[in-house]
Amino acid sequence: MYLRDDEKAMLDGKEGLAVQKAMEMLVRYGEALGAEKLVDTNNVGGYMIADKVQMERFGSFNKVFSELSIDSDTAIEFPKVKVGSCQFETPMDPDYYHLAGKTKEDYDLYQKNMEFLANMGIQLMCTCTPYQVGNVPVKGEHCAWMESSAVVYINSVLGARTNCEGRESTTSAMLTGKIPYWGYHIPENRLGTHLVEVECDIKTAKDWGLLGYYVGKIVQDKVPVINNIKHNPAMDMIKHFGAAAASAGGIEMYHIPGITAEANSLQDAFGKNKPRELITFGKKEKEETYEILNSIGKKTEVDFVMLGCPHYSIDQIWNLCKMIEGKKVKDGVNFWVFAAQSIKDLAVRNGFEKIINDFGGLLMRDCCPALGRFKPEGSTVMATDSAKQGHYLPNMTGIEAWYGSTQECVDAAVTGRWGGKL
Amino acid sequence: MYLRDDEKAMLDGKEGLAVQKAMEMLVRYGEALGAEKLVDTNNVGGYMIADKVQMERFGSFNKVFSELSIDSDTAIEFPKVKVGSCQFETPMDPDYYHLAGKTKEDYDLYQKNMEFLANMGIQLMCTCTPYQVGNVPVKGEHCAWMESSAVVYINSVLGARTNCEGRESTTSAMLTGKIPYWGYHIPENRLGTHLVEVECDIKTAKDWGLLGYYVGKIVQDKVPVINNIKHNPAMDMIKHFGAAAASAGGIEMYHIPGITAEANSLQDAFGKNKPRELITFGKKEKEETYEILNSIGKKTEVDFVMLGCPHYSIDQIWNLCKMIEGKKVKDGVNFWVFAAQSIKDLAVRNGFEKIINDFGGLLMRDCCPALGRFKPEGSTVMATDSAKQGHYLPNMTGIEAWYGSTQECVDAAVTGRWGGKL
Amino acid sequence: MGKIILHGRKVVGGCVEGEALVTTETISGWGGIDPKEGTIIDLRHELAGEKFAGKVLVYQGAKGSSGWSGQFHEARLNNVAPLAMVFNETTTKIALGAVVTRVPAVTDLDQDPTKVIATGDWVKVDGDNGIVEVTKK
Amino acid sequence: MGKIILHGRKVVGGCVEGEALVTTETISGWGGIDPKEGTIIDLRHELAGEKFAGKVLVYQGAKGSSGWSGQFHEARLNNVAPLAMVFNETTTKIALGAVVTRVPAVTDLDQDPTKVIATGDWVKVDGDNGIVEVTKK
Ligand code: F3S
Ligand code: F3S
Repeated sequence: MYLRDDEKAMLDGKEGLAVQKAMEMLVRYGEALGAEKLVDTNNVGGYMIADKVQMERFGSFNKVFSELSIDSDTAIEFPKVKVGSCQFETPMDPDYYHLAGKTKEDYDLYQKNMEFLANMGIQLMCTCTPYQVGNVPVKGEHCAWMESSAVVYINSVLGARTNCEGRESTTSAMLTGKIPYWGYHIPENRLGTHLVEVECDIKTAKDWGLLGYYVGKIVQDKVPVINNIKHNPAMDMIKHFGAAAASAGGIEMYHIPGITAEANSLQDAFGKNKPRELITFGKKEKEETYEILNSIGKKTEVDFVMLGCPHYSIDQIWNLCKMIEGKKVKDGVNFWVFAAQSIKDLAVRNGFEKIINDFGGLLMRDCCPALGRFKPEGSTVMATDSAKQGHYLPNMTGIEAWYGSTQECVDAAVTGRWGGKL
Repeated sequence: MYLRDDEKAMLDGKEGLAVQKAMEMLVRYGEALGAEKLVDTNNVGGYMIADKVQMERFGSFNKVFSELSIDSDTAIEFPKVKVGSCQFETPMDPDYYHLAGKTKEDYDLYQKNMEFLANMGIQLMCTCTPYQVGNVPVKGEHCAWMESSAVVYINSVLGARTNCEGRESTTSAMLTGKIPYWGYHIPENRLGTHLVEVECDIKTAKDWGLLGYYVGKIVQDKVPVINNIKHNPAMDMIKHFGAAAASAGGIEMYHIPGITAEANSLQDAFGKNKPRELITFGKKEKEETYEILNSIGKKTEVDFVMLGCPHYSIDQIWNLCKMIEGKKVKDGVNFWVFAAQSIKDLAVRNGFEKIINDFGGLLMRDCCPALGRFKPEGSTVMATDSAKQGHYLPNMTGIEAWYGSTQECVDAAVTGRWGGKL
Repeated sequence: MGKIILHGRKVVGGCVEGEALVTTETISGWGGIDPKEGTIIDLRHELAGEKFAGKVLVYQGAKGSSGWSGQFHEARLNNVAPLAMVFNETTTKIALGAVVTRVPAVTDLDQDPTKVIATGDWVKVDGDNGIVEVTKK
Repeated sequence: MGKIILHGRKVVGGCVEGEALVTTETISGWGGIDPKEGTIIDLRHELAGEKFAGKVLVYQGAKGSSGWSGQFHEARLNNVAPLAMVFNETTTKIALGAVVTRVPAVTDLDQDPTKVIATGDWVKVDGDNGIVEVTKK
């Protein structure tokens, strides 16, 4: 892999041991990819959280992150980050850690971790949706982000350029401002590979989740072009679509002519590519996908409702409030809504959190049950409006899962019973 | 103007008096424009703040807003908004109202106003940059936003569709979910009209401000296409460019091939249009623009530094902190940084506010001096990194203004003297 | 002197006549006018300091902030609004502003009114029919 | 039985041999494996419940979350990592994951390894030279 003079200098240790170890990691990674060179980035989204087990094993944040965040056997002392960097979602809400089965000790470690990150200059966004709380990359901007749903969003909707990175590559990028010039950083790799003809009406967030899950499952990690969308999606719908596609498969980029940043037309979407495959999504495929997503559910006695995957926007919170105002959750049902802290702050200012609390629910921040591997104590059957959460949480916690609309989830919370249908 | 059945029903009062009056306003407005019809919107950004004089004149929020926000002589009682709606920037920071020359009475009115808005379901974003705090419209989405810098941003960078609305049209849209189908809602009106060849290096936020101001002044309210940009701008640079262009002129949309949402090429940008004019921006034009923006400044004894127009992002706050850490503002210089509350909350969490406070500055939220018509008591010479603020605040408060880079503003705060140069 | 008659499009109806205040430049609302005094406060404007209250305002169009309509709305409430508006460029800012100012307004004229009309000329604006009648001073 | 020799590209160097665990499906890291036990936990996966620890993992590629590398990194620290990785689809997830798992890894083979190799086959992986030697069981 070709290195520029500034990159060689970092590799030689001229900017200190931490930057050197980070550059070494990036070289190993770039060579594993077969990348020709590195590219500059000013926008890195990563994950630098140490859990109790890791802290016990390594003894300090510097040691934990040397091993786990830049893959270095040599312990380094982390300097301030070199470029704009943010922390993605974390494993717990510091206000409700006890509900995640976490202890005061976990909480104290978390707070110290946040302090460590703040001192490095890492922005404590603590969400899977940085683009909802201030980090909105511009078309063509080279980024280095983790979080599959965020990656697919900024690549497709905003036209930024990132691969789905990991904790070791993102921390290395924070310290160097570099990432391998590979995959979706290269224009020709961003062109469509599969044509998906949509032959049914895609109107609701639930529809978008089903479409995304199906497309992800079929296309896996290529670039689908979604044709014949008749209703302009709102941000939350397209957010959900991408998250679903990135969970069922490994979609990091898609095109919807007229809607995604780089495709004003089918021709823009495919460029010089010929579609490798024509896929149709009609009533039958929609039904099949609904069945797959609800295949982990057998019992209909819902005791847990999870909303906010990806993290809820303020619009989603507002729409939820309109559904729950004046109602009450059934005794024994935990109703948890997840959002970024910034969005939660706004919800508090707007009185929306109170509406959720009066309903018998909680508005949580910083985390989600899949990432934190937690669920309400004793809960066995979840209802969620997220295809992604429905895909992951059963794997993580053994819980049964029903996927449906937000309204169906609210109804389940009020009655204690899943009645969702297509 | 053609009205659909649901629109006729609103006009006939079938959804209540408030919706009827709002629809009447929209019909007057649509006819004044010569619009053929109305279009649906689910995303409205408006301004519903009553000042003391207005409250004294009208007596209640319902009465103030009936006159000033939907242009109705008949007082109505405002129901909850029908579609996703947010409040733009306000005239004061509730925590520092005294620094804006506001009283406890003003503060109390403000808090009641916020409560009134919250009860309507209007999202209290209180910023000129909703796209930095969760409202990030999708390409093709029909919006109804105020705030010239926000309008130009979402039209150009994100590919959403809005005209530069006013308080009367936005409140009407909140209540009806409608806005005239005119101007930038119509695809052909979004095509470029003027070609701007950039013949000098545009790298910094200061450069982008100069380019924007020049383009706005020349092109006024048409659609410029900026060609030959060699460095991909970050969000804050392009935010500044649009704000400057919308202040010096009335730019509501521009294209930069490869960067703005609808232009992958010059051809996309112009479509069937031939450029009406070829404009060049070179060293000479840059110098001229710098002179114009600094023409209100004579004295070099700076006593006020204003940063955050449009509202600062967390990246801008972080970059600022790197410039000021360990330094101190000169006695007698007020150093005010403006951001959305959500961004400020994050700055607090990250320890960035403390760095600003230790420097001797303040991080303010919800407002700006131009909108609130305030400046630090007794201050006469401002330094700002914003072309827009430099354009407006002298008109608003009679203050002298120097425009330069953020670093130059920091230096002025530390020395008390403007030393900026091109 | 003879009259000059210009034909355009109705923006807001009504019929008034009065003295013209003319500029070839665009006018800002927010940061461009003082809605209490009815004056132009944009320091870089050719009409800086001039009072538009009670005048037939003839201008290129609206520029700058979305507070445009709000400022002219305030001016009306303070009884310092222009008598009428005649302009070249229609934008949402100027259309909304004209509507809430509630004065006769005409645009899309068959001649550029900023060239035909001079400050001080006597102008009759028939908003309903889109007619502007100019009696030179 | 004769050996089958596949040629591909080095991802991570080193040379090991062991028993194969094969799937034609992609594998999730986050939510797909248990990094403490070295097993596949994706309930919808054809290898649900299977233990990959100490096996030559032959698969289509990586899917899902960006926590992919982190999970395999943890597996290595818990000594339950695969012995080697042989896969078809290169993504950043799988490349980074292979690097931090620190096991020989090969891709871009001249034949589809998920079709040529079966679970239980004995496989030698020469990462440095990109050679995969298969002895059928
Ligand atoms: S990280 Fe976010 S995208 Fe879903 S699985 Fe957790 S809420
Ligand atoms: S409203 Fe915002 S764009 Fe500037 S003039 Fe005030 S900070």
